[in-house]
Order: sequence, then structure tokens, then C-alpha cells
Amino acid sequence: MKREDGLLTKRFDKLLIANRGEIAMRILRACHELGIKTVAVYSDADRNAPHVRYADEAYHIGAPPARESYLVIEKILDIAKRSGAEAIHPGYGFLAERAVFAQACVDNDIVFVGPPARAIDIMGDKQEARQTVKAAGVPIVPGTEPGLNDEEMIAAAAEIGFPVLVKAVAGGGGKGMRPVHRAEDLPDAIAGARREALSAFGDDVVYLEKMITEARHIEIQLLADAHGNAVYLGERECSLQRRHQKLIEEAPSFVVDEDLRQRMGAVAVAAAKAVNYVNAGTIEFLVDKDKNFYFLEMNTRLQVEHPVTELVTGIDIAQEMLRVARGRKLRFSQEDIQIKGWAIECRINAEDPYNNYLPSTGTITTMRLPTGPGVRVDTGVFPGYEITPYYDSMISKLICYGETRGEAVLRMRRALEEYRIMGVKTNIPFHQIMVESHRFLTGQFDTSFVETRFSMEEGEGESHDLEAAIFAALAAHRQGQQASQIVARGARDTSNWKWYSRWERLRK
Amino acid sequence: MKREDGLLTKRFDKLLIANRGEIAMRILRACHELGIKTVAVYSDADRNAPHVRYADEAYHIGAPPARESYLVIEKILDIAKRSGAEAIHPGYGFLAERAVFAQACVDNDIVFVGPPARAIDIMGDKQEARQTVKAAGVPIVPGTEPGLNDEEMIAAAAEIGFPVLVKAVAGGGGKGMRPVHRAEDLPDAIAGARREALSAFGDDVVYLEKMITEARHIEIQLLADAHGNAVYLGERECSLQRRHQKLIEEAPSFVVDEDLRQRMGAVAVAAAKAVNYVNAGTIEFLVDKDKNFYFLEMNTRLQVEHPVTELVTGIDIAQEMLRVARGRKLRFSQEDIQIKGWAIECRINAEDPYNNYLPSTGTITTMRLPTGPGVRVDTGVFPGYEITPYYDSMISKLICYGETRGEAVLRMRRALEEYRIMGVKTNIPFHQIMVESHRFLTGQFDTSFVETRFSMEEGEGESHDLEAAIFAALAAHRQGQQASQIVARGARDTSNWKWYSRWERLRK
Amino acid sequence: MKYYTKVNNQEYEIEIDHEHEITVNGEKYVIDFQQLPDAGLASLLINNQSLEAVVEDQDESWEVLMMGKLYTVKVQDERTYRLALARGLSADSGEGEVKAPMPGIIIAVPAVVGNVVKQGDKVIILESMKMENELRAPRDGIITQVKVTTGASVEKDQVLIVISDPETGD
Amino acid sequence: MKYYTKVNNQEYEIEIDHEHEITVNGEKYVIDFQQLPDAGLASLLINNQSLEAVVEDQDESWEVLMMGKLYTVKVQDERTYRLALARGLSADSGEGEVKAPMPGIIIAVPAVVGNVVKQGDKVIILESMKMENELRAPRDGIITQVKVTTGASVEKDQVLIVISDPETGD
Repeated sequence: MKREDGLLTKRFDKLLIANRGEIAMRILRACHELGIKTVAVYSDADRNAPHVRYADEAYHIGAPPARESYLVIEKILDIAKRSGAEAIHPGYGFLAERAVFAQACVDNDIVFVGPPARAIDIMGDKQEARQTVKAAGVPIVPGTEPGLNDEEMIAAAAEIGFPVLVKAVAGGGGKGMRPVHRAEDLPDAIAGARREALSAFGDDVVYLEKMITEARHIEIQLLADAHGNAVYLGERECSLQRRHQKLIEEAPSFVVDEDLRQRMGAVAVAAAKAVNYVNAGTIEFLVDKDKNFYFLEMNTRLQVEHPVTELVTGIDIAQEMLRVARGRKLRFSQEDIQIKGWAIECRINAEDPYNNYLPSTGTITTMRLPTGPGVRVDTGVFPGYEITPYYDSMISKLICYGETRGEAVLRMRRALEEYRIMGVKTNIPFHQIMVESHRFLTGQFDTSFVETRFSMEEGEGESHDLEAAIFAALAAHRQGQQASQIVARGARDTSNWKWYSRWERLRK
Repeated sequence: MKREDGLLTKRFDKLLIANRGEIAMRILRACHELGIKTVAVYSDADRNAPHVRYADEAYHIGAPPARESYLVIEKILDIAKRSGAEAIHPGYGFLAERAVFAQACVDNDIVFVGPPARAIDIMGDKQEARQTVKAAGVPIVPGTEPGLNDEEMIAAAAEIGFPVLVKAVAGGGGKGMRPVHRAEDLPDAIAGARREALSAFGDDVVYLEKMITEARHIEIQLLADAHGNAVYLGERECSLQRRHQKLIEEAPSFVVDEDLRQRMGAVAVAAAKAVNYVNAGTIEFLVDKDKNFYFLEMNTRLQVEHPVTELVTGIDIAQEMLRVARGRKLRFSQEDIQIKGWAIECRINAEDPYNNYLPSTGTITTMRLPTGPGVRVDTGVFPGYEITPYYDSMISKLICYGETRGEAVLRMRRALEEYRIMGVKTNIPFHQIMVESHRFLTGQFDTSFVETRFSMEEGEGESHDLEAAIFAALAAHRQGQQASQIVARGARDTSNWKWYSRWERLRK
Repeated sequence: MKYYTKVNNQEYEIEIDHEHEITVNGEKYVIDFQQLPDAGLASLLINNQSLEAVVEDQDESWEVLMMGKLYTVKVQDERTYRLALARGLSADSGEGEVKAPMPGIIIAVPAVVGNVVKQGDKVIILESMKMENELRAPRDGIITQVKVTTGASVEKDQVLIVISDPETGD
Repeated sequence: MKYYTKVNNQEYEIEIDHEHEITVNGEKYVIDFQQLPDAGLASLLINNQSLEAVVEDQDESWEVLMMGKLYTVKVQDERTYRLALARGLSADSGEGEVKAPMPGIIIAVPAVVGNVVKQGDKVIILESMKMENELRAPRDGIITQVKVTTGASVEKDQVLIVISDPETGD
């Protein structure tokens, strides 16, 4: 089936994964379980990565920088043709939300495992997305159209009410954005945002949006087939973020009751239908303290945090994406979907929480995964693997499930304690302190919590200075003993090999 | 609460685990999740074992042989007292089914996390167990009382019908046991069994039992509290065994429908109530091809294969054991227990399936655990850990869950493929061939299947001789190149350290 | 370099032309062979097919464990192969020793010096890890030495039984 | 051997009497210290309390990561400690170099030679792993060298900025 809006569905038996890391592994596993043959692509940095070794076939696509490998549409399509792959799964990031790529797949008679190109296009343009979903009855954050002049915006701001955000149409990553709390600061803020947007993006068009304070980031997972059916799989709470990067997600949300869930779900389905959406997608909302919710954006792809929804619904979203792309009808209706238990995900990043969260590179020397009841790990790295600066710093996801939120939290605590990654610094200590914190346990947090009210010092409560001192003294002592043995060795008449193996034994 | 039959229940906050390996880890995790402090014990062979490192406290109890450490009741009790542990969990094996140990705990005012000593005693004696459950209306395999003379037995055999088994009362591990298919062979078989039993156990008392052919080993998991409530958590299919060692277990069973489940469950609960059973226990049955079921024995402890039941019922059995031992009432009644989905467990043993399943010892150099959706691993070893001949060869359990048996099998296949353990041989190839086999997929197996009709040659179907030859040739080639570099090094004037690190790099 | 390989009675002549190309029985394959940091584990791309195997050197041959199957591959380089051909030696001369595959205690010794055994005959029963394990004759022959008795503790790789060729006394 | 340790302004005098016994500030502890095969990981039993930590040597001090918390411990043996006391040197002399903690591209250089900076001031912005990362001054001082410009690619541990003590020029 091929639609006008760039949707092609048909049965396929071989699929190319245009991605790497844990999400490539996730998709490979789903294919494996459905009996679909797999094709991996890899840059020079990834020859030994798990996704290459786990796939049935693997093709080299270029140098480590993504723009020379994972982002090069022609190379990906070329390999799909050479390998006979009939479908491509883009994962997240890289080409996942590039309408031109989705269309190029279809033009080459390759199934794109995702929505039609037209839906990606609309949802990728902030203003068009806002207008489209607003027309479908979806509440959006009050604000102005873009392109007003300064006087018009100043007038509009009075109507919207302060605080407001000045935002650049072309903006992203906080650039060209200004929070304004008082009317008298608005003219300067508009001018500043325009200047910044012009220099960063070559476009000085800005607009106003009401600033939602104490907001939570809550999103609705959707699944839609090519036959007009769409369901929501409940919500995810993703308020714990730092610099717009989510760090901990959970399902369900502490603040969403069944009534709110149904209302948000219905609105999310309406938004998806407004763009003839097909396959998995997510509508992100801001929810204020009075439980008003506002459309933020739609992610037209599989999300990093999809596992928490899988655990509480029992639905394998990665497998369902493949079924939908093959043209199958959804196997369940809205009434079949039950939320059972509680799931929490911690994103494990190669970064140093004790040093301003600086990314950490290096070779993983040891990785001991937590296991046992209620623990799932999605990872795409292994001991011996080198964390390079080329790709994003998320190296693993730790997901815990329990009958209740309390049980899930307790399992997360013990799983974090069991997890050992050495060779690079990770943010595991951040998660450990967070899941012990009173705020997290009582669900009292919003999107600004991590940046404004959380500190690694929170862990100071129970300090084990004495024990740390003993560890260090004993390690220093042992090191000193070894050093003196190394110095003494010159005098000995043993072969180096013998000596080396003795030293190895000593170290053990 | 302290009962006549050796049951003590009360609240406790610190527990000693009188075990090692994966089951010690399982109990430690359950304690961790319930906020109970933990005490580990270890032999010289286990100082660096995960259970020692994971517990809050750890105490040395002796030399590696279990009879000098894990089996010494006085040492265990002494450490419980020294550490202030108010409860002891025996795990499985070691002291788990020793009534004298359960009683000794109670006599020292320590909660034994398990049934009352009297129940262990009754169920530990084959004949007393048979008589007790028979009186409670539980079907048992037709047979004779022990202590009959040869003529009486020959007469009884005619009534029972051939084939029959001659079994020694004191027997075990197949010793003193004789299958007899024809009446004329019976006298010799009785004489032989008596001789063997006398020499092995110093006791020549034997009895007859009907031989159930094409039997399946199916067991019912029970949970009972100290307040007279008992429920069954469905069945487990454990027919895939080799030399009476279970290898693969699943829940539910292919051959048990809801009606049979209810009947077996009711009977199992009756058997438990007949001995005032408390805590987790399992009734093992033989089920013949006409779905008649016969009591085999009761295991008065946590079973190795409990995770498959946890996955299909959502009940954490290890946690429930602790709650029951604290004197709490069961949180659910029979109607609350739902079987959902399918779970399969493969026991990963350190043994060589290509060499008569000989146990394999050595140091684990690499262990890569399978992860991702639907996969649970319970393990008690890690890279660097030495597998010694002192303890049993099961080093890990791989458990997969799916919405259906098919999905669980597919996940098991991919998880087995992902699992890498190096340094010792494992039976992973056995499991890989088994889960691919037609017999396993269609559920057509009984307790004799592995030993009589399964062979590692079954995997011969798709052979990759060419690829294996290429791997070997390339490895030999690479080795040859390294060897020539080693020979050449004598001529070089580089420090050994420099040289060594260069060689290390080359290896990478 | 040229290698002569034999696996399951299939023979393959493998020429390693350079890092990324080999010729097997005259047919060219593009390959990428990587030995991974995990000892013994290797990743191989053969004409873009991705395979992973545990590859271990076992004195006279290589063991390759791939997709749950164990392959025993004999690999000879050209020189060794030609020498063997010239000497006319059978490359398959069987091993004559039964070694303890792990530490344990001897439970029974069915083998008796002077007895003729067939490959696969039970010769020793060794207890380890709570299990009895049957050790079998690796080849046909005559038992010439029995080095242990029931009840003995043995170390890994300790020689327990020696079996010789009845003709050559080998 | 006696060691002088300092962590979070707590000082402990630790005497390692022998393999299984230490004395801390006069109090005896029974210990069992094991360095595990995983580099940096250690298991310690202190009076039967079981603890595990990652212990790493960081030139001037030891980093101990235990139960989700990072401890920086200064350890000096008796000789070093006495020498330092005798010389009257502050053991806390700050580092003067800002190094790249990972490879990346320089996005901005707020630091200017001659400027006075306080510890924690932003001096370099480095992009790596798709993220901008702010590098901060490790100590108070005057910027004496700026070795990179915007757009430069840098390697791990490359020195980017040098900060000197305004008084000693150190």
C-alpha cells in the first residue's frame, strides 16, 4: 500500500537499521523475535559494536562523524539496495525525523518504519504543528503567531499574561529564547532574542508563548495503524531533565489519574489523526500544577523511554512498529490496554556528575549488569568498547518494574547499586542520590528540579569518610608494595614472561 | 508466635543467608527490596563471590568443602548470634531440608524462613510422606508398603500391573532401584535391589511402585501463611531432565488446562494442610499421558525454578517467603492469582555438552549477559570468579517471558545467542539445540526425553563448516603472525614494558 | 599464506591474500576478522554476513563454537601440510591418555591393565560438583597403565589411564 | 606502615599492622581487603561489614566511589608526611592548567590572557558528544596562557589554558 502522503506498507523479511547503540540493539532484538533478517550499518568507530555483531549482515558506511556515515541518506539507501533490505528502521536521532529520508525510502520502494513523510514534515515545523493540532481541538500553550512586529507582541503579552517566553521560530537548544517576567523587560528581550536568532540561525522571526511554571513534562505514547485505528498506551512522566535532556522517566505518572489520562489520551489521538499519523509516536505535553495540559510537540518516532510503557502495558512497542509497517491492523483496541504496575527508567550516561556532568570518553574496562527480578537493561556497549566523542553520551538504560511505585523505586536502588561500569565515568551516582531523595520519593518535582534544586551534595546525609579513608590507605599500601617489587626485579634472573605472570598473579 | 511443630514467626530486621551462589543473590535482592539487613557467610572459596560483596555483613565459616562450611549448623547459628541476625533463610540445597536445622534455629529463637521442622521431617521420609498425603486424599503412585517379603511383593505386583519399579526405602540417585517389565524378572530384580541398597545404605528394605511411562514431571507451587491460609500459584513443567537434574522448566505447562490445574492445585493444598505447612513449598507430581497425576514428593523449600512462576503470576515468591516468616497473612486469596503469559527457564551449568556433560572448572574470563525485553538472569558468578569442584555446577539461570509460549521461546533463542560465558564450558549449546528442536516446540517430551531421544547431533541440520574453517584459519594465521613477532623481539632494544604494551595493543 | 583445513570431513584450502580478502577452494571472499577483547571471541564479516564465534586453540586443532554448534577444525600451514604428506603420517593419531577434566575424587575404576577397550568405553568414574562423571576411552587400544585407585583425589589434567595401540605399542 | 589520610577535612591516622588488622586513630579494626579482577574495584570487610568501592589513584589523591558517593582521599606515608611538614609546604597547592577532559571542538574561549579569574569561572566551552560543556577555572589566579582558539579540535588532556598565582607567578 502506497499513500499520497508518503506512506508505504507491505510485508518485508529483511530490514536495515539506520542507527547504532542501544536502540539499534533494541530493534535487532525485535526483528530477531519476529524472524526478520537484519542489516546493520557501521562507521569506522563501530566495527566491533554489538549491533554489528548481532545483525545478520553488516556494512561499513564511512568515517566516525555522523555526517559522514549515519546521516548520509544516499549511503543508507545504497546499502539497503545492495543487501536487499525491504524496510528501514531509523531508530531515534540521526535520520529518524527527516521527512526527506522517509520519502526517499518510499521513492525507492523501501518501507520506512515510521509515519508518512507528510506527518513528519508538519510535526517538524513548530508553527505548523501548533496550528494543525489547535485546529483539531488540542490545547496549546497560549501565545502569538510568529511574524508580529514588536508593538503587536507587546500588546499580545498583556493579554497572555506574564511570565512569557520570547522564542525564535528557527530556535533550538535554548538559543534565541528569553524568559520575561515583567512588561518593562519585554522590549529588550525581544530585541535580544532577535539578535541571537539572526546570528545563530540567520532568521530573526520570533513569537511569544506563555511561560508555564512548575510544569511537568508528561507525554502520551501512541500507536496507529495504516487502517485508521489509533490507541494511546498511557502516559510517561519525564520531568526529570537537565539541559533539556531527560534523565529519569516513569510510567504511569504520579499526577495523572484515570480521568486526566483519558482526556490527554483522547487529545493525543486527535492530534495524531489530524496528520493521518501511522506507527508509534509520542505527544509531549506540559502539565501545570492545576492539571491543565498543553501540547508541546510530537515526536514522530520511537522514543528512548519506550520501555517503561512496554513494562506497564505488556505491549512490545518495537515489535508493534514492525507489524504496523508490514500493513497489519492493530491487535488491540483501547479497551484492551491496561496499565499494570509501575516502571522507572534511568538513563545511564558517560558523564561525570561530580564534575559539571562533563561527558567522559574512554574504553569500558568492566561492565557488570544488574540482573534479577524486575530489572531490564537496554545497552549497546560492552567491556572493551571505546566511548568516543562522536555520538551521544547515553550508553545504557536501566529499567525497573514493580507492582507499585515503591517496589519499582526499591528495585531501582538495588539495581543501581549492582551496576558497575568502569573505564568511563557515568551518572550512576546522580541516579543513586536522586532515587534516595525525598523529592523523588514523594513525586514532588517539575522540569526545573534537576537544574535548580538538586545537587550531588544531597547525598551528604550519610557519609562514610572513615571507610573511604581505609579503602584509600589500603590501596596505597598495596600499590607501594607492588612498586617495591617492581624496583627489586632488576636484580633477578627470571625471564620477563615468568616475571610478568607472577606480577599478574599478585594483582589478583 | 512459636508452635509445637517447630514454627516460629515474628518480625525481624536482619537475616542471615545460609547459602551461596545465585540463590543467595536472589534472597539478598529480596531482603534489599524489603529493607531487611543481610548477613552472608562464605567459605575460603567464596571470599570474592557476589553474595559476600552484596550483603551488609559477611562472615567466614571455613574451608571450601560444604561439610566444613555451609553444612555446619553450629557455625551458622554462631554467626547468626554474633551478627544479631534474627532470621535465617536456607535457600535450597545445603541445610534447606534438614529438620534438625529448622528446629535448632527455633530453639535459638531465630526465625527459620521455611516450614515447621515437623513438616520437613514428614515430607523428608518417603513412606511417611506417602501415607500422610494418601490419608489427605492425594493420589499416589500405586505400590506396596515397605517391609513386605519377596513372596508378598510378587503377589502385589500382579495386582499393580507391570511395568513396576523396585525401590529401596533408603535409596536415592537411582541406587537400589530396578525397573521390571515382566513378572518372571521380578525375583531377580528384588534380590538385586536389596543387595545394592544394603551395600550402599546399610538397609535392604524395598517396596514396589507402578512405573509410570511417558510421564511428565509437573509441580505445583504453594504459598501458605501461619494463619491457616494456603494458595497454589499454578504449575511448572519440569520434564526436561538429565540424570534427575532439571534442565529447562516452564510455566504454565503445555498439557495442563484450567480444569487439571484446579484439581492438581486443590490436591496440593490439601497435601500441604495435612502437615500444617507454612511458607513456600512445592508438590511434585508425575502426570501420565491420560492426565492422571500422582504425588511424587514435596520440596519443603524455595525451588531453583521459582522465577518462571514469579513471571507468570507477578508474585515475588522470595519476598512473600520473608513476609510469611514475619508472621504476616497472605496478601492474596486464590481468586486473585492469575496466570498471564508464558515463562521458560534454562539452567546454565558449567559442563561440556559435547563431552558427556562433564563438569567444567576454571576461571570465568568473560561473561556477557543477555538483556533487553522479557529477559531475566539470576546469577551468582562474574568475570574473574573461579568455578571450583566444591559446589554444584549450576552457575546461572536464564529466564524469558513472553505473551505466549512462542514469544517466550523466541526470546529464549535470542537470549541464548547473546549469552557469552568464557573460561569454562557451559551447556548453552545444549539449550540452543533444545529450543530449536521440533519436539520442544511442539511440547512433545517426557522425563526420559533428554536421556533417551535427544542428542547434540540434532543441531546438525544447518552446518556452517566453511565459516568455521575460515574462523580457524584466520585465528591460526593471526597467531602465527604474533608468534613471529615474539621471536623477533630478542633482537630489539626496547624495554620489556614498552614491548609488552605494544603486544597488548596488537592483541586488541 | 595458504592453509589446509579440515572440518567434519570437509577440506578447504584457504589462502589469506591480505587483510581483507581470502580465497577458499579458488573462490574469493571479502572478509573482516576482528579478535575481540574478550579472550577467544572473534567477529567475522564474510561478504558482509556477520558471524561471531569463540575460537580456541586446542593443540592439534581449533575449536570453533558458533551459533550453538561446536566445530573442530584442523588447520595446517603449507609447510606442515607438505611435511605431513611426505612423511605419510596419519594426522589423526589418537590420544592415548585419559586425563582428569577437573579436580575430583575417583569413585570407580572399571579399567584394568591389559584389557582391550573400544573408543567410548567407560574407564573411570570421577566425582566432582556433587555429580558422578564417566570418563571414556578416547580411542581403541589396550590399557597399559592405570595410575589411580578408587578414593584418590586428583588434580585437573592429571593422567589417570594410558591406552596404547595394540599394534605399534604407541 | 603508617598512613596519614584526609577526606572531607577529616584526618585519620591509619596504621596497617598486618594483612588483617589495622589501627585507625588508635582503634583496631579487623579487615579483609581484596582487589578484584575488575580494574579499580575492591571489596573490603571491616569488622565484618561488607563494602565495595571503585578506588582510583589520581596523582595527588585517591578517588573512592562507594554507595553512589565520591570521596577524594589524600594519603601520605609517614616519610612523605614528615617531609611535607618539615618543608612547611601546603599540600593543597592548586593546579594551574585547564586540560581538555575529552576530545572535542572548542566552541568559545571566554578566557583572556591577563584576566583575573576566580575558581569556578567559565574559561572554555568545548563541544563533545553533541553537547556543549563548560570548563571552569580550577583555582583563583591570572590567566597567563590561552593555547586554543574557537573552532580548534583538541585531544584529550591537551592543555588549553594556564592560570598562575598572581603573587608567586606559579
